[in-house]
Amino acid sequence: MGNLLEVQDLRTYFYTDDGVVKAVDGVNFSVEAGKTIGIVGESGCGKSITAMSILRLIPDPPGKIVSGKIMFNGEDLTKVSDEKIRHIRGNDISMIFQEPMTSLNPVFTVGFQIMEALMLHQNLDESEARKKAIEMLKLVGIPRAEKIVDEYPHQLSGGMRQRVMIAMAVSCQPKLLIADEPTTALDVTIQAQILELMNDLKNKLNTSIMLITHDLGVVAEMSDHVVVMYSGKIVEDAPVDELFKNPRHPYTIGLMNSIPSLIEEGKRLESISGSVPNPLYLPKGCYFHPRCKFATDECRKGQPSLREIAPGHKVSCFRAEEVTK
Amino acid sequence: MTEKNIKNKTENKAPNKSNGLDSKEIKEEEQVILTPWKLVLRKFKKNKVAVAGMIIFIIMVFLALFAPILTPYDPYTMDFSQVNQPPSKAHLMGTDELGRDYLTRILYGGRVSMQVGLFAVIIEIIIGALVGGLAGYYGGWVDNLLMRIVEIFMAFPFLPIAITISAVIGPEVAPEKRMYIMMFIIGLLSWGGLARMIRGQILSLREQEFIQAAKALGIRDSRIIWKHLIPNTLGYIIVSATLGMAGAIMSEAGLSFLGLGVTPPVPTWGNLVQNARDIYVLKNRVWLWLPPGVAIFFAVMSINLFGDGLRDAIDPKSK
Amino acid sequence: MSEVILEAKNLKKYFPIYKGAFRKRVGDVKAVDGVSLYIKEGETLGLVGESGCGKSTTGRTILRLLDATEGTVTYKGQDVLNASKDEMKKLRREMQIVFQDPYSSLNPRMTVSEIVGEALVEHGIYKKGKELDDYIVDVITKCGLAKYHINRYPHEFSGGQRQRIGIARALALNPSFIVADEPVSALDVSIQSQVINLLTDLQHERKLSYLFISHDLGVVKYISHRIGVMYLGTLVELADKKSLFDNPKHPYTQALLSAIPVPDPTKKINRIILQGDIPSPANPPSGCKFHTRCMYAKDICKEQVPEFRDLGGEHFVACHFAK
Amino acid sequence: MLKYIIRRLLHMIPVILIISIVIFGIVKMAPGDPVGTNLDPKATAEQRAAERARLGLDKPLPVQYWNWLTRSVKGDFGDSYIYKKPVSDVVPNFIWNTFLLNVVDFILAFLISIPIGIICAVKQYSKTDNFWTVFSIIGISMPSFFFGLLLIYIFSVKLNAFPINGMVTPGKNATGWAHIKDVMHHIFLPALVLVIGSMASLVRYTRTSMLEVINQDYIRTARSKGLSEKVVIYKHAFRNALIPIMTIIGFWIPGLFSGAVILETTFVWPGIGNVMMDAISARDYNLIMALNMFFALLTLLGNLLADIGYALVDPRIKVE
Repeated sequence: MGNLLEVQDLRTYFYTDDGVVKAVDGVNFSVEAGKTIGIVGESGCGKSITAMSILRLIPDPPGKIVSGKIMFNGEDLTKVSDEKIRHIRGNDISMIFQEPMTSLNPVFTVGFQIMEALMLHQNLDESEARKKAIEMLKLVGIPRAEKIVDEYPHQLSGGMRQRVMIAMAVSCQPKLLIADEPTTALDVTIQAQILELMNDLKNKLNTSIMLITHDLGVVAEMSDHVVVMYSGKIVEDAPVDELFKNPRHPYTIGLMNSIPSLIEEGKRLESISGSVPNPLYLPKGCYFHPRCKFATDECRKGQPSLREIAPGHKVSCFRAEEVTK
Repeated sequence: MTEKNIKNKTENKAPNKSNGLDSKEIKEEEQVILTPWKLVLRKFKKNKVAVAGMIIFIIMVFLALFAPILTPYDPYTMDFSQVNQPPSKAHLMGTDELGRDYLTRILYGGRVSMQVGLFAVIIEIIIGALVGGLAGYYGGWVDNLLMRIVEIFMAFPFLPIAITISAVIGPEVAPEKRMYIMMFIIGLLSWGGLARMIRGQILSLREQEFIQAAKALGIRDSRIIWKHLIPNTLGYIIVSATLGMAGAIMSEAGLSFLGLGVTPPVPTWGNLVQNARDIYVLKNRVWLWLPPGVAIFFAVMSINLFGDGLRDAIDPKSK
Repeated sequence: MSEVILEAKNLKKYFPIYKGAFRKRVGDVKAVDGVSLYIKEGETLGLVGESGCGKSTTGRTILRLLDATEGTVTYKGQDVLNASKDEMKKLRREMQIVFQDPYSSLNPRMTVSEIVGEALVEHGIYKKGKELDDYIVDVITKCGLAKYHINRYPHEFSGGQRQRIGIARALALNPSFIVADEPVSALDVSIQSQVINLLTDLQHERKLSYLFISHDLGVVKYISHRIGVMYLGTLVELADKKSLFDNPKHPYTQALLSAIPVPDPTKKINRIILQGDIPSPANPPSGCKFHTRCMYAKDICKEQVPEFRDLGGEHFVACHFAK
Repeated sequence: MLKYIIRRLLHMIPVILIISIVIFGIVKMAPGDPVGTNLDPKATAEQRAAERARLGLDKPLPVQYWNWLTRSVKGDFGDSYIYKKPVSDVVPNFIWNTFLLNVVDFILAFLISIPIGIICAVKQYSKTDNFWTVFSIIGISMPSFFFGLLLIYIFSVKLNAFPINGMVTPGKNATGWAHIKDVMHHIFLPALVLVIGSMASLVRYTRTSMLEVINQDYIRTARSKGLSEKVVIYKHAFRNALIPIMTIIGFWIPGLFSGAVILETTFVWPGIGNVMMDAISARDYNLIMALNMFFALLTLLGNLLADIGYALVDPRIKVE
């Protein structure tokens, strides 16, 4: 299947009083139709900003998409008119967010917030929209949908609210669902329910999913293809089996070795020394070199670019070949 | 962002990196230590308008304090040969209906107005912090009782009550003493809001983990209050004190304008503007009511600007 | 592991619910509803469970930061809950706590040396002066900070560094028992492993015992010797790490373990998906609290509260049908 | 909701009683003798004593308070010395003048300030925002009496566009439409002072509460649904910003009436504020008591209104 969405050399900068923060600094990847792509990285690596840039939800000021293209069925989303991008939001591409507690408007009923998108994009009238909203609530597994539709967000639990968010997002059969850390704020058993629901919907409505998370377990389970980000750049991009079996970037390897559940009995947790660099004072050369065990002079001077070292497996590291798990 | 701005930025979220150019890597040790108050000062300095407010306010305090040196005249001595003179070289602001030098009366008036404002706010803070602190820290029935009292105090309509009290106490209190009455009236009637704010602060602070940690370390209650709770509410108290002073000055001016605050011959800005209630004075002797009015406006505005700037600087969320 | 250092028996903590203008008590949130556990010297007991299960409240009630409604806590044979003011003060030197949120666990108006040193002065171990400063420097360097950090304020540190300061503060009194209440949950993975390594090194060096509270089963599995699983205020299972993960006996533990996403795409897990939501602790279900979501629930589960019994080899379970 | 209101009203009664005791105490503390000022000065001692007895002023304070309380509950607040009429007749025909002035202010301030507050929040740090920020700082810091005097000086004295004070042109006693026009002509300046003052605080308040709401997650969700910016701001954001604004309405009402004292004195506007001043200078204790109680009652009603408004607008508040 062709690529549903292609991000080419995307740069999104934030102009703050303390200086220019290069939150997303030249990112390239593509999303295959009907597939789930996982974007993983620690906080501050720019994964959420990348997602928000696709739907142009970046607050401007202080943020701004400086350059790059986002191709979606033949159009560059960074250039289309405001009117057009609004037509795409919630209709062709929709989004769900991390905090179920604050992502729903507290003063409107759950049903109303779902119907809003339906009435806008599918121009249904109120009664049709209400029927569809109830149907959507059932689809995402909410019991007593007829009653819940008239309840307010504060009356529902975290898991239920996330289901409402999903119902709202998929109500117009979007081609791509962007999920920004959808289960981070949920308990493990509720997270399992939501992840299962998302996979269900992917097959039923054949929407592709862009899943953004810092949890390698969730990525391993849900995604077909994975992109690892660090300080605004992509450091590794590979199919999920390849990435976990044969990671080639020191940062990915470091991440995997510091997950307690991957370590055999008795072995010590490996930790990446230092911490994520301050976006205002990014080091010269490869941004990871101050924390990298394999760093050489070349890494301290030049910026590595994303290159393919195996079919579908791209890494941005000069010494990718020598690096081992 | 000019080179200069990036150069003098030492503050950033992650561990303290160099503030110099990329090439010159200052080691972390020599990093300048930013105490919380220096941090507040730095944020405050960025807000030019607030700094201007502070400067104006300091000038006005300066003028009021050094009034005796600045003018040769005494605010009370009358000179019937110089009655109702418009501004002239001898009397920069002219003279009033009893021939007293008007610039002197405005300066001394400023002194009284600001004193009333200051002490009224001090009373407000003492009672407010006490009631708010006790209610917030001990909770339970103490909190309930104190909050009922606050509710009653807040139900008193400020102006009518203030007028009634000042009229009732009025007659036998000598004009000089009325200033202190004013301080108590304004202070006693407006501490409710501050008490509620401080109670809210203490309630939220009490849940903070560093207070639980202090208890776990076996730190005495009194020390927790003085070393942990109060320093963290001080910022908010200072802000409300500043804004409270502006309010107090306005209230005193209003009461004095009605003739129920500080009464002549003691000058305050409020009762100086009062003589404009006579239409003739309003029309022909503008110098009698315009300058004191402008003085009130500038004093209150500068304090408001200063207070707003302080509040934004203290707010931990603002950058 | 030598003998038991801390033991809690039938610990309960209820939070009253007030209603109406005269704040009448109309019910209780049964946050901790009869928890019994013990920790041996140098051992880490992991306590896991989802939100609202009462694991943090249990930790704080054991340290008497919250007053228990019922039950007893003994530390090295001494009764903690009824200790007098002076006895309690001595106990505070022995038992300490590390918190979750790096941004609210440190007083923003105090320097690192004040934060770490405050308790030492309070307990009269050191007077203010050079000797105290040297000791503080020694403690914070052990926790991975540097000498020049001593006069800095919390707003100048990253999340990971703040957690290290919190640990140094707990260590200053040289305790032998620490309650770690979700110490790494707020940190990124790479920083998380640094702090976990620090905690394990300190345990070996100083023979510390930990009550390690977390909702992240991966972390708990790595760091604990024995693990207790809590659900809605009660302990449903308690066993050593290996037998809990290899042979979980309580249906909730089984579902919990199967729900963890495994960072290995090749492993296919037959996942047990629990239906419904976690009930509210204000009015928990009758009998066995898990019966509303349990696949094996029978009538007895609705009526009778299962007994927390040892199925052999100190593998405790609270379920009528566990074998 | 009704049960809640009734319970709150019952809850208010002890507060009113305490306030009435405090005010009664203050008023009775006054030196001098109210009787003296109203009887003709030549009255003999016995006549004074008889008059004091008739008015019950010779009884111990608690008894006087009790008499006052029992009578005022029945609506009889005693007679006003100035107007020689029962207080309950005096207050009504002045209160409407104050009410008129303040209703104009209330409506205009709200209609103008809320949209401006929203625009300033949406276009933060723009030129309009800066302009209104400066406007509100000036508006808040400007004492109302001084601003009034300034306007009178400029518009009445110099430009002679508006009357200096009062509510109607003396001696004109026009009726019907002419009277209304005349009153409108008089009300312009005092209303302008009030409106500018109210707008200053309301614009600032709306802007702050809108700013808080605009950065919330659910606004981002609304945008991600493809809603137009107008719908996101005026429906999703404003509906939430309305909640804190409702509380300010509650505190507004008492402010309306007690603030009028200064303004009505400046513009000699025959409202309740002026009556208050006359009562004070004439030591008309019955009138002073009644007016103070009236203002206190208003403040409490204001708080209740704020809470009810809050509960109406915010579904999270369960009114038990």
